[in-house]
Amino acid sequence: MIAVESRAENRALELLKGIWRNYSVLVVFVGIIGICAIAAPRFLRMDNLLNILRNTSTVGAIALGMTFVIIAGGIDLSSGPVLATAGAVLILLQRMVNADGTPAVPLALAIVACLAVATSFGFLNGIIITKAKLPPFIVTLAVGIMARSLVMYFMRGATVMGNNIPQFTRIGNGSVFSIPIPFLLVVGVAIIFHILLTRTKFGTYVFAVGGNENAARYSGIKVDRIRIATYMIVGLCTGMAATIEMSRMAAVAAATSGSQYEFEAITAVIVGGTSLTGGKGRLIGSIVGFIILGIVNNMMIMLNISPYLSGCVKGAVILFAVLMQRRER
Amino acid sequence: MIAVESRAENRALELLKGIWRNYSVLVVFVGIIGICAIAAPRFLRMDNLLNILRNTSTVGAIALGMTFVIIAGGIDLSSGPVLATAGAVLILLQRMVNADGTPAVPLALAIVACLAVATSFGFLNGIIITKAKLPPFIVTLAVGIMARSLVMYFMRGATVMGNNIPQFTRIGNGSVFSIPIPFLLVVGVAIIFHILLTRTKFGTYVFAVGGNENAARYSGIKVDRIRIATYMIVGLCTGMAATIEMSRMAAVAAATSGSQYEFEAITAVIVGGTSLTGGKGRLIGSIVGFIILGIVNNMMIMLNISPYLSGCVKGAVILFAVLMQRRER
Amino acid sequence: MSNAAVLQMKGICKSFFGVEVLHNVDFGVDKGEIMGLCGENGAGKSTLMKILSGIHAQDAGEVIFKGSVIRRNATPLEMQRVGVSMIHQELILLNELTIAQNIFLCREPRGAAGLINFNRMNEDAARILSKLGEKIDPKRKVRDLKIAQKQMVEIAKAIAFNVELLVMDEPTSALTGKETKILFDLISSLSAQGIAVVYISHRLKEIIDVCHKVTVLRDGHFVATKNVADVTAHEIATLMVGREVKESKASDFPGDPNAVVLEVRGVSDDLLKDVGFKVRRGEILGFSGLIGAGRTELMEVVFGIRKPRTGSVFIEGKPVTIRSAIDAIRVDLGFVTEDRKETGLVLCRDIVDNANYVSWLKNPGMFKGAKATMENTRRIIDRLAIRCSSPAQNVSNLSGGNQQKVALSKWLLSGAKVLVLDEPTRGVDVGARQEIYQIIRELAAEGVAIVIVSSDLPEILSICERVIVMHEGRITGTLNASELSEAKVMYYATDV
Amino acid sequence: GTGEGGKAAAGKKFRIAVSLPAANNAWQAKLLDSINAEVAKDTTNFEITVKNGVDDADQLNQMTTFKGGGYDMIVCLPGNGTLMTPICQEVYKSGTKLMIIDRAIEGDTYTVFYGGDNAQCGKNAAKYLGDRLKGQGQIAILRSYVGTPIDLQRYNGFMDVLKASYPGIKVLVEGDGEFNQQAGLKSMSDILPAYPHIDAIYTQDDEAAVGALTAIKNANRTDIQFITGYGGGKTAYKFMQDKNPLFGASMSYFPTMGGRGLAMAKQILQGKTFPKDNIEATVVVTQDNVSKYLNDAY
Ligand SMILES: Nc1ncnc2c1ncn2[C@@H]1O[C@H](COP(=O)(O)OP(=O)(O)OP(=O)(O)O)[C@@H](O)[C@H]1O
Ligand SMILES: Nc1ncnc2c1ncn2[C@@H]1O[C@H](COP(=O)(O)OP(=O)(O)OP(=O)(O)O)[C@@H](O)[C@H]1O
Ligand SMILES: [Mg+2]
Ligand SMILES: [Mg+2]
Repeated sequence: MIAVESRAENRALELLKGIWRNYSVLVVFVGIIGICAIAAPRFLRMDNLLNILRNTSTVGAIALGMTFVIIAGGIDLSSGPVLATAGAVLILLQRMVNADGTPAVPLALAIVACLAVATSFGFLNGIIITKAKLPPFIVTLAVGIMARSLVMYFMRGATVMGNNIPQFTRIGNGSVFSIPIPFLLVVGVAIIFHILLTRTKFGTYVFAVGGNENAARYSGIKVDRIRIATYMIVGLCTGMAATIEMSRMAAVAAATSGSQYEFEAITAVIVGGTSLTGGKGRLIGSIVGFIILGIVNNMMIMLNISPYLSGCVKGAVILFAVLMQRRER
Repeated sequence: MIAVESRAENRALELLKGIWRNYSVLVVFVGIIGICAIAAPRFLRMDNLLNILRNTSTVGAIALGMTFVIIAGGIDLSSGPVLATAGAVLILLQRMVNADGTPAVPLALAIVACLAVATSFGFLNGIIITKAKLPPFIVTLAVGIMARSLVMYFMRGATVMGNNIPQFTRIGNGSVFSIPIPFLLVVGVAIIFHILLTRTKFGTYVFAVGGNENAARYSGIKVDRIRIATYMIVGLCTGMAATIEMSRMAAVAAATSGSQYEFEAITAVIVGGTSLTGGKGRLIGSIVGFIILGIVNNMMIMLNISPYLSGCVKGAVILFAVLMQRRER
Repeated sequence: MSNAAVLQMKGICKSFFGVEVLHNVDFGVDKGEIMGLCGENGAGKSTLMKILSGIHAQDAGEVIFKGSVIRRNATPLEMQRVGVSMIHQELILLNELTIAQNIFLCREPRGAAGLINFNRMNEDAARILSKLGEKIDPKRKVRDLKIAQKQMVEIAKAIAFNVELLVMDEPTSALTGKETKILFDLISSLSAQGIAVVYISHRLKEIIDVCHKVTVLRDGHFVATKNVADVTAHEIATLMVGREVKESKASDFPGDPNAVVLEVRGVSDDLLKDVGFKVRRGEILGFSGLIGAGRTELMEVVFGIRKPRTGSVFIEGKPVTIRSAIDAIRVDLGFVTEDRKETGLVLCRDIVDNANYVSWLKNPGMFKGAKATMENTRRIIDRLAIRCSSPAQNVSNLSGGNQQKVALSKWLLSGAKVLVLDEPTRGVDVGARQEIYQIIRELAAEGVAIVIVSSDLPEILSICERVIVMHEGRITGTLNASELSEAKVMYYATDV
Repeated sequence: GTGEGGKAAAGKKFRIAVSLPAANNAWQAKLLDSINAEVAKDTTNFEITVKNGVDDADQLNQMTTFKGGGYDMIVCLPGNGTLMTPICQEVYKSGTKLMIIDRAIEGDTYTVFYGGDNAQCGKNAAKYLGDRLKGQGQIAILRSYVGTPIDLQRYNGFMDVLKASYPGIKVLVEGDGEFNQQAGLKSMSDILPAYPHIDAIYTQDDEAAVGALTAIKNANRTDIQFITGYGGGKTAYKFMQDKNPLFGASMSYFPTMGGRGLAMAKQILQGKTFPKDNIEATVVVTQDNVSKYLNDAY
């Protein structure tokens, strides 16, 4: 009798443990939301929540791509400057007008150019890292410094206004069924990426390359191509982030656009449970990760915490979230 | 005959290869100096060279400690904010005066306090990383954010002037036999550290922990203690950097002191040939690394390169230096 | 027990993640005794010894060493201090340190001012190594060593200090006859000095040759301890597996000698000198030789991992260019590498992934096809009898032998026409080894050409229909199964 | 002096070194432009080197390099006035003429100062806000890199007057606009849901103000009467030109002071004399007078 009972108990415990292991990031997430709701009742208002989703979309888009790079054992420190560069291309194309005042370049084409520029930077990163066999940390840092410098040079450091037309600004500021369009875009991409990562061969190879590069190579996987592809993915995502960001303001600031976004994105990915050593990770974790970061920023304002102290709170929440993550094993 | 000759040739080749393998960073270094001397004749003036050495001392001090952390397989992203915090302690103690205008706290004591604070931050980083088993990247990032926030809070964000007395400012600005004192300090510490790393058990264990943590553990090494010690070393070095920096300026800026120094230091270490994957590295490389970075900054001025483009040059030099490094194997 | 007992382990239990891998195991060794420890892959041999050496803590039971109870959470260093030393199954050397540094890790001789006395350390290291018949410079980095040399360093490390109990977990799996002989002489002399030795091996002949007693584990349970004099290898195998194990000897290749699938011609590089060979449909071809003879290197050239100076490869008579693994896979070559940890498996991924990488590459389409993948995986787990809790188990948690089977499964699922197996049974137990041999024979019967590189002579003798022997990058002899003997192979391998 | 005039006549050029902080925002970029424009005006009599420092330490290094460079005058816009004080003292004591632009250093060890008055502009803003709100209401503040010297001057100037003269006005919350539109937008969009009633917003930068306006527009808020900016941003000025009622005023702080300062430096070398401290007039730019200042905008 007793043995049977304790077995049933054990099974329940195992089940709980299983849930915790697979969904700990979600549990932490719900916990944080609960704490926030108690601390600041206005936090749970729909407009506030939607606002958080809108604000985190840019970093969120980058975090999605960053997840691939990190799982494959890499890192991308160039995202912020690349966002500025691609954004500058978008704004410069988009603001060109014909003599009669109509846009000279169709908006869609300008966006495609923006995505292409960002993806090319990813390609560049990937090529240098794989062909010259240099560490990703330093390569992407250097490429980032160079990209920022280039955009500053070509724009003389200034903030340039785009053509403030509704079709354009709607991308970043609009809503569909009151859900912010940028968040819908991010969710859409996230779903595609989730399938890519878990259901396709490419996804498995990304894990393999991050887990054991040699074994992947001996199994016939084109390690370099997979690597390069992950950097192109984060590039594409950065281009998407650039489109959202530019469209929200219809302007690009050469010096500040996207600054520090790479760290926000990496933090989101790690908070989401993906390991920097490569070979394992989950996209859903990254999504929760960037939303947690957005909530933290929002709560500083909600609770009117001294701007000096906001860093303390933020650091503590990051540590707490990662700590909860790690307990899984 | 022919066989013998080709053997001799081979041996010469092997010798050259050996030199290259062990001293490639020095070869690159001499190359860069040569290029600079040709591009800007004023570069080789003694006062300019000494000036570079003085300017790089702060980042250099951090890079020395960072070498230990990186060899042990870690990373420290909190150095900049820790420098500000420790510096604030130094300045606040150092500026306290008695009623008669003499310093209330002996300078030496203030410096010891500064070093102790910085070392404690290292200890904190190490404890969290080893005991909670969290990734160093995120722990030190979070601790850095929190340290910056704390110093901002306690100093209300302000820039505080210290007591501008010669004993104090001499540390950063003085020279002995026309060699800058800060550089002498860094060289002194570098020699001690070189012995520590290559001639003592501790040094061997640092390599072991970074090379294969399990192997180290199975061999009986107290892995956690070694890890913590490396973070304390980089903390101590950051304290030293804080002393130099504060003494040069006789003031501390809560918001900006030391900002981005961690990246400069990490870049210097990598440019010097130490691998971010841990387990190998050389202190001499890091020294050459930070001097190369200093030369790059100096050359921007010498060659009057557009400030917007300086990032391009810097990024390119970093890539070039690392590329030369990697060719070794 | 006799009062000469050095070690007694009583009622040891241990679980990982709720799975019990040791169940109430008793184990003991006397002073100067050489105790064999046998069991199938995953039986718990390594785990038991890791508990002894302070790496794992047991869940229940006690360890008594030299009469005193060892505290449950003793560290590796504490166990070393009381005189327990262990050679681990997986090499745990530090690649970036020198040989001497590795041997003396944690016990460096101190000199002036507390600094390490490198001169003494290097001299001592050289002395210990020469005792093992190795003349490598102790100042060399371990990174540059070959796997057998690494194994010797590992052994040197274990015997460098005063030990009273030495545990050797499959020390010979990477060694050939010559080194093995040296090692056995060493073990005997240690035993004569009163040092107890626990010797784990899947090569039962070695157990019979060197051990006094043997303890058999099965599935985490203690089965029996026997005097070696009282048992045969066959009986040990039966105890381990719990049923009869049949061994067999190969005969000459019976198939069509003209149906050459793979031909390699004139491969030369720094080590290899004009090497070539042919293998036919359904043939099992062996490569034998001493360590460093260049067999692995030759196979890596064939598989496109390494670029030779000269050489060409023909598949079914047609020349092919193989520049990378994927090219080799396209012409239906398969390659089970000798180092499963480094090049064979992605340890942090599960069995499903590791078993399917190649078949995914070969099949068209972007998606993995969850159902087909799962079926394949289950089929291969059954066929190879891979012991695991589920196909979704991480490969890193499998025992060595089971890992080897997973490494093999990748190529079985991809349908290779030529399968190169480099040390295919390194660390695999007798039962599983016979299973693998059986699978190899079945594959050959299906028409797959098999190339086996092995340093295990009995293995070569029992399965290969033809054997090529290499010495220092050259082929020195080719023998058919009917003319095969250990002596002949050794004759060509040493090239006297 | 006459000696220096003679030097130019003898065919030797006056050498000036200009040390600036990082050109990492639109204001600094425009300042650099205006300085470069001034440099281009007279290259026969003047040889001018212009450098941006990466950070404070870098600017210190630059100043040290300049100190030994044999320049006739060093012009310094200190990224952090307090931190640059010791080196400025050294330069001044070494006999080289030293002009400080924009941000004051501690003490009086400089030849001449030319700059704006951040604290005064903050005070102007408080007065403008207080008067328009008739001393009653709730406001939000967007600061500019909290804790940096400029932020503190602009913030403290504002708060001093607000506390002293308009006790009926309550500061609800402070965000950080970080001198750019994106940060202004994000910060304000976090503030709006948390505070259902806000009467007005004080921002310490025009770019951040523009971002904040976008957030207000997106949130469809009607309670906010107006927002004030700071600096002289083109986009902000466009709002005022278009008579957008939401954009109340912008406190003038023009980057063209760089060019004007350098012009003054040249004249000093050529012998003209000026007072030690020269402060640009502070203006509250509104819809009514914005057309006068379009050329100063960045
Ligand atoms: N760290 C671990 N975590 C989880 N499971 C483990 C761990 N170590 C061992 N196991 C499991 O414990 C069981 C016993 O493993 P062990 O390595 O002791 O076997 P073994 O007898 O040495 O086998 P082999 O002959 O293959 O080396 C195996 O099923 C293995 O999967
Ligand atoms: N004399 C040597 N000096 C240095 N490296 C060698 C030497 N001989 C072989 N190697 C290298 O060692 C590696 C493994 O050796 P190799 O493939 O030649 O041996 P093998 O016959 O497969 O024996 P085993 O795999 O048992 O060591 C190869 O990559 C080869 O390049
Ligand atoms: Mg084992
Ligand atoms: Mg081999």
